Amino acid sequence: MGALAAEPVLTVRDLVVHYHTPRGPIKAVEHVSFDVYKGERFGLVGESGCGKSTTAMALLRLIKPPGRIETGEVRLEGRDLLTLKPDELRTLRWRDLSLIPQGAMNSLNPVMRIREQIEDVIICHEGRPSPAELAERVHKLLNMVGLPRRVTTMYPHELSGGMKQRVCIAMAIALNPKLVIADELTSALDVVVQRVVIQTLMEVQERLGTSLIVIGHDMGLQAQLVDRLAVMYAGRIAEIADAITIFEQPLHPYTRLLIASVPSTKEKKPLQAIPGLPPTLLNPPPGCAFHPRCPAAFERCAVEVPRLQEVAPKHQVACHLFSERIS
Amino acid sequence: MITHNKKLLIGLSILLLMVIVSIIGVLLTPPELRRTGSFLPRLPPGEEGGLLGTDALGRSVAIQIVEAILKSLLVGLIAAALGTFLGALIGFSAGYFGKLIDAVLRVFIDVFLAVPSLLFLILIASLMRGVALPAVALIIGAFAWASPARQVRGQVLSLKERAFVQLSRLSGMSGLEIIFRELMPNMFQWLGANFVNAFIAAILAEAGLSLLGLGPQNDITLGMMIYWALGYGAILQNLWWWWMAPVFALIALFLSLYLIHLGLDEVMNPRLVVRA
Amino acid sequence: MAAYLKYLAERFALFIATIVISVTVVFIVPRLVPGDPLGAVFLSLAQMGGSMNATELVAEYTRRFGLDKSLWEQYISFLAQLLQGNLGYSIASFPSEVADLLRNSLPWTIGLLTVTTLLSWVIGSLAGAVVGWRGSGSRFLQALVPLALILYATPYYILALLLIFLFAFHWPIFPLSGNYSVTMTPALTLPFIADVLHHAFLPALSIVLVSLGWWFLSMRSLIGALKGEDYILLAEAKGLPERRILWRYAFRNALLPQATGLALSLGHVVGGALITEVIFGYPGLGWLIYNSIKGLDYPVIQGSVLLIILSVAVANFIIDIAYPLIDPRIRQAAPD
Amino acid sequence: MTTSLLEVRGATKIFARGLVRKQITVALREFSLAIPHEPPVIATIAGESGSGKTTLARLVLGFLSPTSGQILYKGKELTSLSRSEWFDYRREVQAIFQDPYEVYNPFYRVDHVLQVVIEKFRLAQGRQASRALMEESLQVVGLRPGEILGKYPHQLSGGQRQRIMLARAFLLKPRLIVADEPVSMLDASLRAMVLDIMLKLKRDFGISFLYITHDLSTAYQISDTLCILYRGAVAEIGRAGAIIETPKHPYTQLLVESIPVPHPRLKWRGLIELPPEQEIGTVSTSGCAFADRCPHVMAVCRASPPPLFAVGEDQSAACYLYASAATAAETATGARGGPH
Repeated sequence: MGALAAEPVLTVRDLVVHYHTPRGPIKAVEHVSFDVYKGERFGLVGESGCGKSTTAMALLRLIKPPGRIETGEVRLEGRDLLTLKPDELRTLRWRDLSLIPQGAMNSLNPVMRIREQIEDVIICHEGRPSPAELAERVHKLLNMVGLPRRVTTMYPHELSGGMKQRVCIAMAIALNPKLVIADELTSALDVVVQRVVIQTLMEVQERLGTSLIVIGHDMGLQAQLVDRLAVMYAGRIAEIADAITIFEQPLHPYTRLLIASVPSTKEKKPLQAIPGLPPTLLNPPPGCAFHPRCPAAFERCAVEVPRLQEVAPKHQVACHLFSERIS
Repeated sequence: MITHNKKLLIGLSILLLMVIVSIIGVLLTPPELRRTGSFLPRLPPGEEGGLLGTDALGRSVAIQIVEAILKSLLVGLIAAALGTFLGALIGFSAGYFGKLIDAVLRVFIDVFLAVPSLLFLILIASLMRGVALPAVALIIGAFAWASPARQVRGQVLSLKERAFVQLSRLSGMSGLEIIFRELMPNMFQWLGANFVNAFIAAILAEAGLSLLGLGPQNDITLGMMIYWALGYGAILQNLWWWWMAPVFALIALFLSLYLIHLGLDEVMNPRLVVRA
Repeated sequence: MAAYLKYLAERFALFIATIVISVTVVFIVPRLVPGDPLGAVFLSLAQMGGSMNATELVAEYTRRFGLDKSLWEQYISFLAQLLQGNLGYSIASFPSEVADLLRNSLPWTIGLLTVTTLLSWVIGSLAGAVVGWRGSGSRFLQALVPLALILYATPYYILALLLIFLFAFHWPIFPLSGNYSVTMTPALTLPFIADVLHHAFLPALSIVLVSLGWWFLSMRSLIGALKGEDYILLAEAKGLPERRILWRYAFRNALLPQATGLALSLGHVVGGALITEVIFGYPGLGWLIYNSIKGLDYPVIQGSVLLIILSVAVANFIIDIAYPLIDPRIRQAAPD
Repeated sequence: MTTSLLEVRGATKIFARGLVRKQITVALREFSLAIPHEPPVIATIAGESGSGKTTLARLVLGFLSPTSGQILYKGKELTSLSRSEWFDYRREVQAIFQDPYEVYNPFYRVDHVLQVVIEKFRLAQGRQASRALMEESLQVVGLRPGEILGKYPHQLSGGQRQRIMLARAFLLKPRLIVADEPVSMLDASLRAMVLDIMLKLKRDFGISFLYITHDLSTAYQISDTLCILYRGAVAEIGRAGAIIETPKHPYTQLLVESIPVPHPRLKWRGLIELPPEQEIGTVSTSGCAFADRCPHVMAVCRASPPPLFAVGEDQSAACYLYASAATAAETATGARGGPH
């Protein structure tokens, strides 16, 4: 089981990110709060456009205009990232908080050798070590993710998708950060390669004891990979609990339907879709954004936004079905 | 859409203003005033010289310039229309039919792209002494197809691979029907932008030829105005109004066309538009 | 490697095709023009009474280029002469050979254009990169954009006219025309070099300013587009200093297309600014063509055009073969 | 013996690129499959990228023709169909594609794709009749016509767009729909809806499907027969349930094991390794395409490509491991797919 230490590495409180378009603000992330503990693998799952990737980028303060972090607090071991000065932020990035980007295909500089791109982070954060030492470190990192030495002198286009993804993993752990964010790690990979990449990541993470945030849309992958899981819907967190609880006793109707909609290879059962359409974040429905599609919705759901509340130990849900039970 | 883009709006306004003023100017000019010696020569702008002064041959610069603007635009229009049409035809054939036709046409496109067309123009124009304005326009147009052809070819190649073309085949559409009903509508606005490009290039080519002495000898275009002015030593004689009028008219013309070009680019390029 | 060889073969074929097609066009054009253009040229020459040896010239031409033979034979002999570097005789200044006239003008054109192209490329690219990177952040940098746009939209010979008027006529700081003062004797002496530079300054400036606008705008939009690339975002996430991201990540990627542009325009130096030379009376190829047009010297025009086409074709070919070697992305898989 | 509705018989597709030196890719090797007239089936072709599954779809749709082998429609070869027979083929064999946005011409409203079909196949006379037909078919796929007609493709969601594609195919009441990765670009919550419609069209309207996918779990849920492709060659073929529940070919086993099970208590067991060449270049082999990665590789595997061996009722695997257990089943009934 996951969280060994009760000490959070990262606390996110009330994070709000909007994209300001000519047609009005797109409310990509609305009052998102969660913690990530030391050594833990934390999943952030949801369907396209639910705000999970925006959340990841906001943690790194990499939201570009017209997007803007409106309010919130992102504390990495106590330091609020959102109020850091640019220089402090720059030194903290990657040393404490690194990223395995979405679409590793385009995340490596096409005109730099793999070696140079990994060296860059070491040189910029720790100063230039001797060439031999540098080469040794790069080699060690690649070795850790199961890549042969000759990859160092290659260019990104010479590598397959799975290899590029592993280069990104090697780069992310180069400075032994406290937290690594993996954004849609394997969305373009074949299923076998996907498994290999994920195994590599888990192995490295366990070895280094880094905390890990895994952003994704695939419930199957999340089940394989994470200790604890937050389900996002329309820019808000619907439910947070440890993975086994989420899969065995989901509370939020959306979580339940989402799990049910994943086809299984273990038993044949009628397919279940979630009726209706995902909401637009430009103009989300009032109240709980899920209420138009929710089989259990009642009047209150259409008026009042449910707050994320702890309904059982370490199990938080944002649903009026359960907020009533408490109050 | 058009009115939302500042560049497009400003560009179109300048161009329209120039065209309207020129048309009114030409319509208001009595024919006898166009002749050489209608005015005293070398008068600076002012009361006697009229709005823009007179040249060394006793013609009004203002009367010449309105006519020259229209003639230059006319050359550009004919040449750009011809060039874009030929280019679209060649590019479309290359892209749509592919295989051998494409291979052959591609060589021609590449060759004519590589060689500055001004050279061929010089060659032809210098053999046909004293070409008339429509001839200049046609010659320019005949050598202005390579760039639109390459772009149309690329566009067709990428459109052809789009799934909606496959779907049309499944829906029982024939090749020609796919060209006209599925591909063409997507090319129109895009050809429009290309036309503006060719327009700019054609006016530029005409002015260049004129300055080399190969312009339409019996017509007055902006390029020919500068040619005559330089030939009569307008700079050395300090007849600045004579050569500056066409120079600034050209600058204004090019600027407006570039703005239109850039504006169209922005309007059509979805990457520049914020996605919602 | 096999892919590269195949690519080379394709490019070489295209290179040959370019030359063959252009030479053919150059050959055909005078013969397509209604009437007898060469005869007309000789005729007008006789009318001008300029040439002393009109009959001798006609005889020489007819012999060398087989003007009395069939079109096909004419074409063959035309090619044969061309292969020997023989471009015929100048009509206006017979018996000077066209090749010699070209040889005298070429250095001036190449010198002027090479220097100005390189200079404007370096300045334009650097400025464009900086403005493209932090464009919206600074009002001063933003103001450079419309300026560059105006420069770019101005035809280079128009700018030349304005410069002549301002700095050679109104404030006569620079000479009005020519490549060096008539009083000078060409030699590698300091005063002579200074004089040459003095004469070249205005033509050079007019070319630099106009092409500066283009390089600036092109680099700015390249950098602007690259800013959205995933690897730039990742570089930022890596906590690299901004300057490093700009120059090592963005600029290096933008450099390739920009350098291709440079190579292309270096290929065009020979025919790049014909009209500027006319306006400044600068004795390069442009001036030669201009005078040949005035003097009805068709062989010289034809020779100049061929020379320019050839140099452009060679330059394009060199770029084509070098490009895959420079860009690691297509070093292995040659482009289509 | 009656002919099948559609039969692929020993189809091979080779792509050759390059003028100076030919680079040859065998996209599909000796592939056979039959879709019966009755009853309707969902026949699934599953494989990773580069397995040749999309090539197969394009062959069946007539966008490509096979290098060798035949594709037969009601016993006649596609290449020899007359104009009117080809017209019938188009009416009876339709398709839906992976990207539910790209299939729409951005210039037109979504009505266009329905309109063209009605017009070309003369399904209705007059505006009202064709409108009624459009509405009917949209309702079959669970869409409200009022919310759909008159919209531009970008105004609709991916799920809606894909369902319009199904409605379009349904207009023709085809016998077979080739569905090339129809749900891979849809969110999980909408995926089931599209698959459900496929099941409904099969059940209620007797439409068969050739379902092309990389996703074994959806294949398991909806298909009758399943064919696993690896680098252009069949690895295993037979009843879908049997193959997923008891995979026999080492590649199928690896594939099935690698599917992430959506339950944290059912984690992947054991580590798998990919040979490095696997990720860098392509390995060519004259034998079994999987030989380089196979944990059970034998000398015979590298010598010649394995034929299909029957490994169970309605299940065959192209693997020499099963050579002793059964005689080569090159004409095995199970090998051709369809139940009888």
